[in-house]
Amino acid sequence: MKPLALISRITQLVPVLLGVSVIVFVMMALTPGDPVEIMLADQQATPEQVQAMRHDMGLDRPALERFGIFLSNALTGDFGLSFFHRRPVFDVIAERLPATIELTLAALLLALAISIPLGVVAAVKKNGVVDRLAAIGSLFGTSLPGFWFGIILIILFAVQFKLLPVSGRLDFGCEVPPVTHLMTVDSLLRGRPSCFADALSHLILPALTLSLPMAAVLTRVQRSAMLEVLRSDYIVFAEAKGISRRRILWRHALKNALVPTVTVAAIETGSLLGGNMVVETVFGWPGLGRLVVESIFVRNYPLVQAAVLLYAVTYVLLNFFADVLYTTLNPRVRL
Amino acid sequence: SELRVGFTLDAMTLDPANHRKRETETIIRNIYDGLLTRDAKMKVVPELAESWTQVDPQTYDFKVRQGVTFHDGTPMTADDIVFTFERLTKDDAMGGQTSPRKDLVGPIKEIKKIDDRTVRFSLSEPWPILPAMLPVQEVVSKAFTEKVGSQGLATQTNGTGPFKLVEWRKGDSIILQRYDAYYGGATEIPPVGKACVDRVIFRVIPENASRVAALLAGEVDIINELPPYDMKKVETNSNTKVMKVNGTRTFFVALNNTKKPFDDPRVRQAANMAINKALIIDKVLLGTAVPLNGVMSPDAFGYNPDLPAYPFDADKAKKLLAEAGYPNGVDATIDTEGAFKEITEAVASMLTKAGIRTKVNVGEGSTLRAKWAPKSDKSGDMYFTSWGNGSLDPADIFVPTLRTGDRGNSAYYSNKEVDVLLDAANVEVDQAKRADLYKRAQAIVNKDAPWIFLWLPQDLYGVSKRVSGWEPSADSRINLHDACVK
Amino acid sequence: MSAPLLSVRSLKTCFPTRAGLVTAVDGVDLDVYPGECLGIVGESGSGKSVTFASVIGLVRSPGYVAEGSIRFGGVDLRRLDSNGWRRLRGRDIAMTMQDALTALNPALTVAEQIEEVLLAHAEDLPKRGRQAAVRERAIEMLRLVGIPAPAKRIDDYPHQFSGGMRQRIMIAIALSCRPKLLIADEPTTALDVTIQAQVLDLISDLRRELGMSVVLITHDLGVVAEHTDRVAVMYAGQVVEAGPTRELIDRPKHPYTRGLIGLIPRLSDLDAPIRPIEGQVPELIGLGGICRFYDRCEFRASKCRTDISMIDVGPDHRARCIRVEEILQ
Amino acid sequence: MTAAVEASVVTPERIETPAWQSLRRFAADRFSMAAGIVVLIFVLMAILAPWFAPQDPYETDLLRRLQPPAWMEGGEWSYVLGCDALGRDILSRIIYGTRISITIGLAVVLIATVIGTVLGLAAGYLRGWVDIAISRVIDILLGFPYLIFAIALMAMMGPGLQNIILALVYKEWVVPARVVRGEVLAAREMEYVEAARAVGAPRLHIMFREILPNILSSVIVVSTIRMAHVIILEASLSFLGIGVQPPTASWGSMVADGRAFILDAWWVSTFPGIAILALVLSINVASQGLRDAFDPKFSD
Amino acid sequence: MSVAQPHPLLEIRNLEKVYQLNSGLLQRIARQPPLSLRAVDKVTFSVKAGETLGLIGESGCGKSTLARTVLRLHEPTGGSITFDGTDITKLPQKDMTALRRRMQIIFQDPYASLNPRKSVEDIVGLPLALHGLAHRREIRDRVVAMLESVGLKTAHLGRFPHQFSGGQRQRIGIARALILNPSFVVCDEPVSALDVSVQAQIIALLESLKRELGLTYLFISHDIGVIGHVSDRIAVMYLGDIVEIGPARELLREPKHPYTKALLSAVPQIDAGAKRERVKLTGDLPSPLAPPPGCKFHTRCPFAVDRCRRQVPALRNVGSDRTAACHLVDAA
Ligand SMILES: Nc1ncnc2c1ncn2[C@@H]1O[C@H](COP(=O)(O)OP(=O)(O)OP(=O)(O)O)[C@@H](O)[C@H]1O
Ligand SMILES: Nc1ncnc2c1ncn2[C@@H]1O[C@H](COP(=O)(O)OP(=O)(O)OP(=O)(O)O)[C@@H](O)[C@H]1O
Ligand SMILES: [Mg+2]
Ligand SMILES: [Mg+2]
Repeated sequence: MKPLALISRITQLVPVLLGVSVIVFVMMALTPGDPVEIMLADQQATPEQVQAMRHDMGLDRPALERFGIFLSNALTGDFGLSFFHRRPVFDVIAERLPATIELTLAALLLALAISIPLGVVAAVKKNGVVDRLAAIGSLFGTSLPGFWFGIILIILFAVQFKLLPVSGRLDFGCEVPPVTHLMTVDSLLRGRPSCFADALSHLILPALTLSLPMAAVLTRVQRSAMLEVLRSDYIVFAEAKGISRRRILWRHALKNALVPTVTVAAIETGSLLGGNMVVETVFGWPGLGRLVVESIFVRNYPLVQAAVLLYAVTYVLLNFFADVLYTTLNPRVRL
Repeated sequence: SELRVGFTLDAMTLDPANHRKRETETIIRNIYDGLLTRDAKMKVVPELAESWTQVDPQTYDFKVRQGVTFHDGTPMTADDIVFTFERLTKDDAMGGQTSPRKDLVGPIKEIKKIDDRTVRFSLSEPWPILPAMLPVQEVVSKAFTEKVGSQGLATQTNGTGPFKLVEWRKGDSIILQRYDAYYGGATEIPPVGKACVDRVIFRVIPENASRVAALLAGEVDIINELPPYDMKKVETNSNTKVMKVNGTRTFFVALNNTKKPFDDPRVRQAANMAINKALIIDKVLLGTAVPLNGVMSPDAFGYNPDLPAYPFDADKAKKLLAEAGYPNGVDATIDTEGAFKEITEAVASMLTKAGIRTKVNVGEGSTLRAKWAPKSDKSGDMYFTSWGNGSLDPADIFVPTLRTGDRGNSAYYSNKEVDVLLDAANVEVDQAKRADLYKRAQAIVNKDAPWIFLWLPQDLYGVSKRVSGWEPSADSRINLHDACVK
Repeated sequence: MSAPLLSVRSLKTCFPTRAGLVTAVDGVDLDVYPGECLGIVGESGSGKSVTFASVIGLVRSPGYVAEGSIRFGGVDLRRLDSNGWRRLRGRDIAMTMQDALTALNPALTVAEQIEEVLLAHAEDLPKRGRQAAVRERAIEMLRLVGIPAPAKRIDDYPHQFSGGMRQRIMIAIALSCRPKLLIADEPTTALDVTIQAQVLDLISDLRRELGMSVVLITHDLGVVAEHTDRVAVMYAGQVVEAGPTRELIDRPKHPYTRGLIGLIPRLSDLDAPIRPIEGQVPELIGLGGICRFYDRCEFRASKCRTDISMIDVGPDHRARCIRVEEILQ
Repeated sequence: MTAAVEASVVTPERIETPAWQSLRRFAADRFSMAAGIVVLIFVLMAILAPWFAPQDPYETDLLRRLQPPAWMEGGEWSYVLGCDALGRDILSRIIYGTRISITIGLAVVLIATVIGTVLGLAAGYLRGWVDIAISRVIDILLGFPYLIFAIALMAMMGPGLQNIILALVYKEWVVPARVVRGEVLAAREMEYVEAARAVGAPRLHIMFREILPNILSSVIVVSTIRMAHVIILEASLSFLGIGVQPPTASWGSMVADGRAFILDAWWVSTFPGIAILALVLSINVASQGLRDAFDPKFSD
Repeated sequence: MSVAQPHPLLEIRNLEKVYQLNSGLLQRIARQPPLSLRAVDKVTFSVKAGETLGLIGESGCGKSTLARTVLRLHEPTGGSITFDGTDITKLPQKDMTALRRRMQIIFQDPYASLNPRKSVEDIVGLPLALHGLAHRREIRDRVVAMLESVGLKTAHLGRFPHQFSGGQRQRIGIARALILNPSFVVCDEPVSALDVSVQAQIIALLESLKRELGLTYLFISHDIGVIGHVSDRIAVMYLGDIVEIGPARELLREPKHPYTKALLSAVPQIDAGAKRERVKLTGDLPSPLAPPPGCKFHTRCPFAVDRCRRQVPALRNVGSDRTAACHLVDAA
C-alpha cells in the first residue's frame, strides 16, 4: 500500500509542478522589468555591455525557448545560475533553506505544543476558565497581523527587557560544524549547550510570531475535534469499561481527535512556508522567503522559478506526510 | 575586540569582479584592497599602487606596492594585478562569463606588466575618470583564482585587505577577522597598520525598525541607513550617536518632457516653484539633506555652485501655468516606489496646491524603471526617483540621466547643447576645462528644468559610542580598517 | 425469590435543552435478580438507554439523574465517587452499546481494547508476566465469543471485522472480567437476522455459563419472547407494564402493550390485519397530570387525566393503567 | 384509515425556515450578537465616513507631522488620535480606511465565494475529469506560496483596488471551492438527491436547487471567517508595499507606514492596528456565532 | 388484494450491476487488478401488473442496488429491463425522464430522502413542476389533495421536514412518489427506519393506496414479517443473487432453499408455538468483493456438499410458480 501511495503522490506532483512552472514562467514573462537594468542601476554601461549581460543570462532568447531550456534543465536538477549571485540557483537556495526549515519546524512544534494540550483541556473543561482563555487567545491569534506583532515583540523583549536578541540566527562565538544545518539541532549534536541556548534565544521570537496564528487555528480545531470525539460512543464505552480517565483522554480520545489537527497542520504549514517572508524580514532571519521576495523584486527569474517549484514539492510532500500520519492515527483510512 | 555592523543587505557574492551591487562592494572592500582608494573626503589616493602617473590621455602607469601579501601568505605581484584587470575586461574571462563590471573600468585596450614594479593600462580612447573608478575594483590572487576557479571565488576569498573571511552565514552575517600581516593600507590615510579590531561582523538586518532596535539593544555597533526619524532616538540613547555624511544620491522628480503638460518648460518651472523644499527637508528629512538646483552633489567634481534656485512660490507657479495655457491647472500622476511613498505624497500635495493636481501612483521599483526607460512608450507624467553617484563624477550621473536617450534619462530630456558639452567633457583630459564644461551644462539644465530638482540626502549612521576612529564616507562605503572599539 | 441484584426506584433523569427540560426517564422502578434475563422493550426514545446509562453512571452531560435510588448488590450507586465508579464498571457491571460499529475505538487495536479492561480490573492475574497473561485471557475471550483464529486477529483494528464480529468483540470486552450484570443495549439492532440469532444465542449461552444477570434492551418483542425471563415495557420515559415474559405477551394489560403486540406481523398468521396505533409518542417536556398514552389510547376516559401509577394486575405483573379492569371486559 | 395525524411536534402558528431558526439562535447568543453589532457599526462608518470623520483624511500639513494624540503633550482634541507623518488626522483616516478594508473584504469574499461555490459544486457533483481538473488547479494554487503569487501578480498588474481584489480572489476562491466540494461529495450521496433524480430533475436543478441550499450555511460561515483573513491579508500586502494607492487610507498601509516611527510615534501604526484587530476580532466572533447557530452539532 | 394479471409490467433479464472500485489511472499504472464489486449478479424476475413482489435479503446483498438499477438511477452494466413492453435499458435520459412519471421510488430513510431546506409544498410539488404538468395554483391544489390522501393536512404545506416526525416524513416521501400517478413503485425499505408503531401505520397506508390506485410494488425489506404481510410473491436475495422466488404464503410456509430456511428460522417469534426448528448458520457474510466460488451460500450452508463448492446452481422450477437456485432441492 505504502509504495503505491508514494507513487500516487508523485504522479500527482507532475501536473502540479508543471502547472506551477507554467504559471511562474508566464507571470515572470509578463511582468515588466529587466534584470540587467536592475543590476546596472545607477551605473554607467555601454549598450555592448548590456547586450553581453543579457546574453550571459540567456535573456536574448525568445520566451518559449527559455521555458523549454528551463524545463529540460530542471529535469536534470539544473536550475541555472542566479542572475545576481552569479552562482548556481541550487546552491543559493540550499544555503538559505535550512534556516527556513528550522524556523518553520520550530513554529510548527511550538504551535502543536501550545494547541494540542490547550485544545484538549479546553474541550474537557468546556466553558471553564481555560476554555474561555483559549477562546480569547485564539481569537487574538487569528486577528493579529503578524508583521505588527513581530515588531511589538522586538520592542518588548529585545529593546525594553533585553532578554532576547533582535535578529539573526546564531551568535558569533558559536561556530558549529554543520550536520543538519539546523542550528539548534547541530549545536546539541556537537555537544555545545551554550550554542544551543544561543540558537534557541534567536529562534524564540520569530518562531512565536509565526506560530501564533497557526496555534490559534489549531487550538480551535483540536478543541472541536476533541469535543466531537468525547461525544462519541466509543468514549462512553471506554468509560463503561472502568479504565482511568487519563487513559481515556490521552489514548482513546486524543488519538482520534488528532486526525483533523494533523490535516489542518499540514495545510497551515504549507502556507507557513510560503508566508514566512514577512517574519523573516522583520527578524532578519536568513531564510528562503526573504530571498525569494528580494528575487522577485529584482527579477531574478531562475531563483524564483526554482524556489516556487521547491515550495510546490514541499506542499505535496507535506500532505503526503500528513496522510501517512493520518493512517497511523486512524487505521480506517488507507492510502 | 569585536565590531558589529548592522547592514541592510547581504553580499551577493564575494567575488570582486562578479557583481554590480554597492552593498556587496562595501563588504568585499574590507577583505580586498584595490589599486587606489578614497579617503573620507572622497579624494582618490593610492592603495595597492604606490603611485600612478598619466603618461598620456590614453595611458596610465601604476607603481606596484612591495611587500603586500594575500591572506594565504603569498606575495602580491604585478602579475596578480594584470590578471585581475584582464579578468574584469576580457570577454568570457570568468569561467565563460563576462564580468558585469567590465564597463566600470572604461575602454581598456590592454594591461601590461612593464616590470615587476610597474603595470601599464592602455585605453582605446581618453577616459579621464579612470582613477576615480579604480577604487571600486579589487585585486585578486591569480594563483588562488586559478586554484578555486571563478565559481569558487564567489564564496572563498584571498584578498589583501585588512580583514580575512572567517565564515559567511548566507543571509545572516559575514564574519571577518583581522589579517595580522596586513601591509597597512593607503599611506595617505592614517593610521597605517593592521586593523584595530580583532573581528568584524556584518549582520544583515533588512528591516529598518529591527536594525535600529539592534543598535539600541547593543547588538550591533554601527548601522547604515538610519531613518531620519530615528535620529532622535539614537541621539537620546546614552550609548549611541548619529553620524552623518553628505550622500551621493540625487533625488528628483523626472517630468515627461515629451508629453503634455510637461513638454512646456514653463509648466516644469512652475512645478519647481510649487515645492517647498525647505519645509520638507526640515520636517520630513529633519534637516538631513541639502537642497539641489541641479543634478550634482556639492561635493562632486565640477559642481556649479551658482545655479539659481527656484523659489517656493505657489502663486507664481499658477501664473506660469496660466501662461502655458492651463489657467485651470492640470491633472497629473506621479509615480513612485513604496519606499518613497510618504515623501512623494508630501510633494504631490504641494503640487496640488499650486494647480498641478497630482495623484500618487505607488509602483514596484523594477516595473516603474521599465515604464520610465528611455525606450518605453513614454506614457508617464512624473516620476519620483533618484540616481546615485558613488564616484562623485558627473560622468556617472549627469551623462546617464540627462544626455539624449541615455540609460537613465527618464525625463526623456533632449538638448543638443547639453549633449555636445557632455560628450566633450567625457574625453577632456584637462580637469579644469572638463569641470567648466560640466558647469555650463548644469546651467542649461537648471534653466530647462527637465526635473523638479529636489535634494541630496545625507547618509545617516547610527553608531555606538564604543566605536572610535571610524568615519562615514560619502560613497556609502563602510571602511573598518581604522575603526576601534572600547 | 432472592434479593434483587440491581434495584432501581423512582429514577428520574433529565436533560436541559434549548426547548426545555427533557425528562427522559420519569419514575422508573426496576429489579434485576441474580441469574435472570430482564428484557426492556419500548419505542425509540422511550428512555431505555437513558435508564441504564443512569444505572452505570454514564448519563451524557448536560443530563443528570434528578431523583431516585439505584442499589447494586447493597451498594447505593448514587453515592459512588469517580474511583468507586471506575472499580465498579467493567468489573461488576458491564455494558454493550447499541451500535457496535461506533462503540469500538477505531484507532486502537482490538487487543488493546480488551487488554486495558483486564489490566484495570483483573486482580487475580500474576504481577510478573502480567502482560502475557492478559493477552492470553483476551485471546481466550475472543475465542469464547466465536471469533475464528483469535490469536491472529487480535491485533487487527475494529474496521477489519464485520458488524456481527464487532458486536461479539464488544461482548467479549464486556464479559472479560466476568461481571455480575451485563447490560446489553440493543445488541442486535444493527445486525442481520441470521447474525442477530447467533449473537443472541451467544449471550444466552454465556449467561448460563457465567451465571450472570442480563438486561436485554430491544424494541423487538420477538427477541424478548425468545430470550428473556421477565420484561418491562417502556413508554415515554416510564415503565408502563412489567411482568414475566410469557404472561405479559399472552395477557397484556396495558393498552399500549396490547397495541404493540397487535401490530407485529406474524408469520404464523399472514392474513391477520395490522392494526396500527395512530398518533405519535409525546415529547418528553412538561408531561404530567395526564396518562402519557392518553392521546393514542382507544380506551381513554376523563379519569385518565391524572398521573397514573403502577398497579398489580396479576402475579408479579404490574401495569400503569387505571382502566385495566374495564378494558379487559 | 387516513385519519388526521396530530402534529404535536410543532405549534401550528409559528412556521420557520431552518435558516430563520438559525438566525434566531444567533440573535439569542448575546456575545456574537454584540460582535455582529460592532461589525455593523464598522459598516455604517464605512458608508457614512464623511459624516463621521472630524477632518479631511487627505489634508496634509507638515507642521502637524506626527502630532501625538489629544491626551498627550502637544496633542489637540480636534485631532484625537494624533496625526501621521504628513500631518493627516489618524482618526479620520481610520474611518475612511474602514471603506477599503470592508470593500476589499466583502468584494473578495463575495466574488471568491461565488466562483468557488460554482466550481466546487461542479467538481463535487459532476466528478470525472471536471473534478480532476478543478482539483489539480486547486492543488497548483495551494502549492504556490501565496505572497509570492500576490507580489508577482501586483508587480505584473500594478497596485490598485481592483488589482488587489483580483490578486486576493485568485487564491481565495480555493477555500470555498474545497469546502463546497467536500460538502457536495457528502450531499450527493444523500437520498434526497437520488429522489430528485428519480422524479426526473436535471443536473443543474439538482446542483443549484437541491444541493446548494443545503451547503449554503457552511459556505456563509466559511466566507465570514475568510473575510477576517482577507482583511489581514490586504494589510500584509500593504505592508509589503503592494497595497492600495495613496492617498487612500488603508489600515494595512497605515500600520506599515507607521512602523518607521513605532519606537516613539507609536500612535501612527498602533491605532490602525487596533482597528484591524477590532474589526477582524468581531467578524471572527460573529462568524463563530453564526457557525454555532447553523451547526446543530454545536447546539448544546 | 388485487388479482395478478397475466402480462408482466416489469421484466428483468440477467440484470447486472458491477461497481468498479479502484479503477483510477494510477491503479492501472500500478497494474493493480481492478476491484469490481458485483452488487447485482445476473438477476432475472418479473413483476406483474397489480401485484406486490417482496424482496428480502440481508444487509449488503444488493437489494437497494437492484431497486436503483431497475429505475436506472444507477446504470446497469448488463442485462435488460423491460417496462410495460418497452426496453428501457438503453433509453436516452430524455425519454427516461418522461417514463419516470410512471415508475417511482420510496426511500428507506425518511430523514435523508427529504431535502431539509425545502418546504413540503416544494418537495411534493417538484415532480409536477419539473414535468410541466401543472401551473402554480394547480400544483398547490394537487399537492394538497395528495397530502390529504397520505394523511397530512393543508396546514403542513409550508413546513420543513425537520418539523415532522419520522412517520410523517415518510408520508411526505410517499406523496412525492405518488403525485405523478405512477403505475409502478419501488419501496426500498420504506419502514425499516421507523418505530414499530409507526411502521404499522405506514404499511397500512401503502396497502390502502395500492388498493385505491391500483399500484404495482416492488417492496424491499429485510423484515420478513413485513414482507410476508404485504407481498403476493417473495424473492430472496443472497450476495447479489436471487436464490428463491415464489408465492408469499407457500414460500414462507415451506421454504426450499437452505438460506431461506435459515432466514425464516432465525426470525424471533413472539408466539411460543410458532417456533420452527432452527437452521443454524455459522460464520459471517462473505465479502461481496470476493464471493465464494460455486454456490455463493456454501460457506455458511449446513447442508453443503462438494458440488456446491464447484458448480453455480441455476434458478430452477421447484413447484408451481416457484423457483430456487440450489443443487439440493428437487426439481418439480
Ligand atoms: N443528550 C441528550 N440530550 C437531550 N435529550 C436526550 C439526550 N439523550 C437522550 N435524550 C432524550 O431522552 C429520551 C430517551 O432516550 P433513550 O436514548 O433512552 O431512548 P431509547 O429508548 O434508548 O431509544 P432507542 O431505541 O432509539 O435507543 C429521548 O427522547 C431523547 O430525546
Ligand atoms: N455506489 C456504490 N459503489 C460501490 N459499491 C456499492 C455502491 N452502492 C452499493 N455498493 C455495494 O453493493 C453491495 C450491495 O449494496 P446495496 O446497498 O444494494 O445492499 P442492500 O441489500 O440494499 O443493503 P441494506 O439492507 O444495507 O440497504 C454492497 O456491498 C455495497 O457495499
Ligand atoms: Mg437506546
Ligand atoms: Mg438498502
